[in-house]
Amino acid sequence: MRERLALSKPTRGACGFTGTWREFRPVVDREKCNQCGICQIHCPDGVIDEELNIDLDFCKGCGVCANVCPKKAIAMVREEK
Amino acid sequence: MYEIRIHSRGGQGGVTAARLLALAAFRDGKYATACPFYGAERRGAPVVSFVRIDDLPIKVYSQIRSPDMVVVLDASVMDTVDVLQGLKPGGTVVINSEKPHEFPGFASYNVDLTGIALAENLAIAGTPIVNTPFLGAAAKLGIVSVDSAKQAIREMFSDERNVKVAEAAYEEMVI
Amino acid sequence: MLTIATGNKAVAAAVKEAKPAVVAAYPITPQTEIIEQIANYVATKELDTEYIPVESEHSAMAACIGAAAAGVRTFTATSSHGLLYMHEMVHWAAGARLPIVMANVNRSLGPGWNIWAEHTDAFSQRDTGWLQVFVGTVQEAYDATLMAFRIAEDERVVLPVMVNLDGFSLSHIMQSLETVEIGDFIPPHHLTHALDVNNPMGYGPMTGPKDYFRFRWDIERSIRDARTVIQETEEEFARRFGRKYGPTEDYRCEDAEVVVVSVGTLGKEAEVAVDVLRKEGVKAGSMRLRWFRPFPDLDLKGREVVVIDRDYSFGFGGVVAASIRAKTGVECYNVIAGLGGQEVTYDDIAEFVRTRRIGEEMWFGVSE
Amino acid sequence: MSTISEIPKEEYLKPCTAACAGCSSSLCLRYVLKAAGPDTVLVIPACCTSVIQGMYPNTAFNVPVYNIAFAAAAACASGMSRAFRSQGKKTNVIAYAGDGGTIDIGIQALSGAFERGTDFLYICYDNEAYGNTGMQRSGATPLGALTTTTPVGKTEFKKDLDAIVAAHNPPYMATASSAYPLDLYKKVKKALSIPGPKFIHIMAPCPPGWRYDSDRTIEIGKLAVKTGMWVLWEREYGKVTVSGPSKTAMKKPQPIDEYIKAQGRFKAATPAQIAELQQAVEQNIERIRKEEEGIC
Repeated sequence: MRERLALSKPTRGACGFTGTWREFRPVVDREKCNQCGICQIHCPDGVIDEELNIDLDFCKGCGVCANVCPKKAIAMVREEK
Repeated sequence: MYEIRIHSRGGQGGVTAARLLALAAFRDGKYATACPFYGAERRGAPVVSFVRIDDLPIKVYSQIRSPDMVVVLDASVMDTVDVLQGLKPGGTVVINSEKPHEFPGFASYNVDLTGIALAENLAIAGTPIVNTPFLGAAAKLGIVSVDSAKQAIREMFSDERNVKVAEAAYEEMVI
Repeated sequence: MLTIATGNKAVAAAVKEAKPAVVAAYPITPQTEIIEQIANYVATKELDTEYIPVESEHSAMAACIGAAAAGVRTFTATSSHGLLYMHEMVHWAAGARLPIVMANVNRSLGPGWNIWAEHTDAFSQRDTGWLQVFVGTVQEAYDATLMAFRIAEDERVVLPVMVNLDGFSLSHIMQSLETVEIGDFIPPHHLTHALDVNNPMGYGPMTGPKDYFRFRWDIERSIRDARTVIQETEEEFARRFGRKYGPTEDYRCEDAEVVVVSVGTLGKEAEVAVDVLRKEGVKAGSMRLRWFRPFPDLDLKGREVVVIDRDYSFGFGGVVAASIRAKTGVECYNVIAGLGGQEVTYDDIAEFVRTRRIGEEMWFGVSE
Repeated sequence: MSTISEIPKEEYLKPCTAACAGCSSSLCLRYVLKAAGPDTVLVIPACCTSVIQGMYPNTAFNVPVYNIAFAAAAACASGMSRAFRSQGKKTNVIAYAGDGGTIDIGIQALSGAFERGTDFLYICYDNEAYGNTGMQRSGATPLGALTTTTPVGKTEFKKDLDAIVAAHNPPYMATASSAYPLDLYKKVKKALSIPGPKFIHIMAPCPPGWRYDSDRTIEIGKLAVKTGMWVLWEREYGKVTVSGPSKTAMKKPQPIDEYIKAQGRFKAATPAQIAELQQAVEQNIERIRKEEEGIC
């Protein structure tokens, strides 16, 4: 059947590996982290999972997680490029 | 082709008169078109509408220039409009009026459609309905059959008084 | 059933038979009677449709687009400024490949305000990807509207169709009308790309030049295929209901040395002009252009052609004349007539033919 | 306030959208879609979201998205909703539009859809300018803010969209903020449980447009609420209730200075304009308080 209209399909990585946009990488200090999940709630891109692992393939390095962390357990570390 | 021009005022139902007449002619088995000339009419302004009746399909859409018959549903429009304009020599004039009007060279008929409507208390928003009684007059002149005139009225109106006024006009008009 | 009806009522009666699930519309003179009649059908339960009385024509087409995308049959009607106000969405409907059917009651454009017949409104939408048909009688308004649904929804087309009828001279005239029971003439509606929550997709997202170009080409390919679909549909309609239509309506053209080409009700009036001319010994014929998009192949070679345009493309010429010149290479006498409801009688048309000057343009009643 | 545990774990945005780093709109969409679930169609007019879903042939959004022209979201959603209902489907129809597409070019369609009682949810995510095209002024841009078309700062106040929508007396309308995603989740949930036209107006800070560092997106949103620049409330069948975060803020709002100073877009705002903004905030708080008390 002919494709009549631009119909896009849901795809992981639809907009590429946005992790490459990053200037600063979030690094979690597991000692300080109390697993409250506030970072996970506020991540604009939803790249922090239930175990609070950050998917660096897609994390854009916005730093929201570090900013909202009540324990200051996330540091934004400059990417070496 | 028989061509009729109807003069009335906005709100008097002249367009509906044309439609009723066309429908009746159509029920007689003829071809007919009813064609209002629409402007930005408002209640009270003079308006015209047209009816064409023929035994063959009608392909003409333009306005009627030289009608066989002119119908004047409101005699007062004659003050400002030349209702005889283009009327064929020997053509017919039908006027809604209590009194006869003379037009040399034309056959003139009058019938008090307004009075007939008022006798039946047939009015919309205070305006007497003159188009359904007119169909009785048209039938009297043989433009359409009486049966088709009544059928056309019943197809467009549920109030049986509309048929009654047509019958009354048929009886009253002298030819 | 045989009855008598206006062009507007005929369109509404066809819509009742086609049973769209959604009708979204906004009133405008002289189209209003169509949507009033549909609203009546809905009120009396003669038509089971979702009637959406929108706040503008832009929204009328947008609502039809939303409804059609959800997979249902849709209809709207407009005219003149309404058509122009929805122009953006007219493009969108075709681009989104939605088989919407729209009646457009042809009317002129302001200023000055003028409510009478003219074709410039419809021709200004000719590049939108819609199929456009122009009708000449009340019966044809009904028949073309019915066929429009089947043509639009055909899998080979999947494009919207605009049925055009002349304001007042056809929309408000009463003529005989034979309504039909369509049975399965219009197959059940099925849109292969209807919204499906079980198969989520992005509809019409940002698209790069290469793919965009491909989708544009598919519109063109489909509108070319539509010629076949139109022909099949009109033949099937003739088989079932006895009335035959084609890309043009030709009258006494076989041996005609001069052919009058026109659109809409002028095309019927032109047939009377042809009869008048024939009596004078002029071998005249009339060709009423019905389909404007896709533009039909016209056989005009070796004849003198008089084109009456009830429209104008400023700085260029009559749209129909220009199209004929471009498509057939045949020169013509281009008469611009009937703009804003100007009266054009069969006598006038006969005179255009008698005084024809091939290669020239004449504005009837304005330029000598 | 909802708790984290009741929020569905499903994500309907696949990693990753093309949104700017720190974009609050994609954060909002995460919660809108969590609340709405998979039986949902998003209707999206021209706005940032037309771009951030990704380019053909791929999309990051895992619900059907219907892209439509700028002015047409509410009307398109109107037709879609009626079509779904005519087919017996309960599918949520959510128009998700920016402030320009809502407050400016789309307001006629919005008004019509609400007047007709369309069964749908209209969400305006408001970043107070035409963000997608590089920050031009919109009717939602606040007094004093720099945009590319207000190079010395906007000289007019933000249009009161909520008053316009409220004039249609919808069964449910609310304001929300990307800084309070759980509050947003709860409001979308409630809105979708009510038949008829619903409206949610989300304040959505924009790092490049408002000129602040992307990590401060939540902080800026919270500052807006704490200063009273943005008040969170719900209006259910005419009854106004101030939402939790604004209850506290309304008792003793912080001066707006901190909110203003945090953003580069206000750097040309004059002290007089800031005073006017402060005054407007106080009047607005007072008005909402009275509405909540049923006084007006």
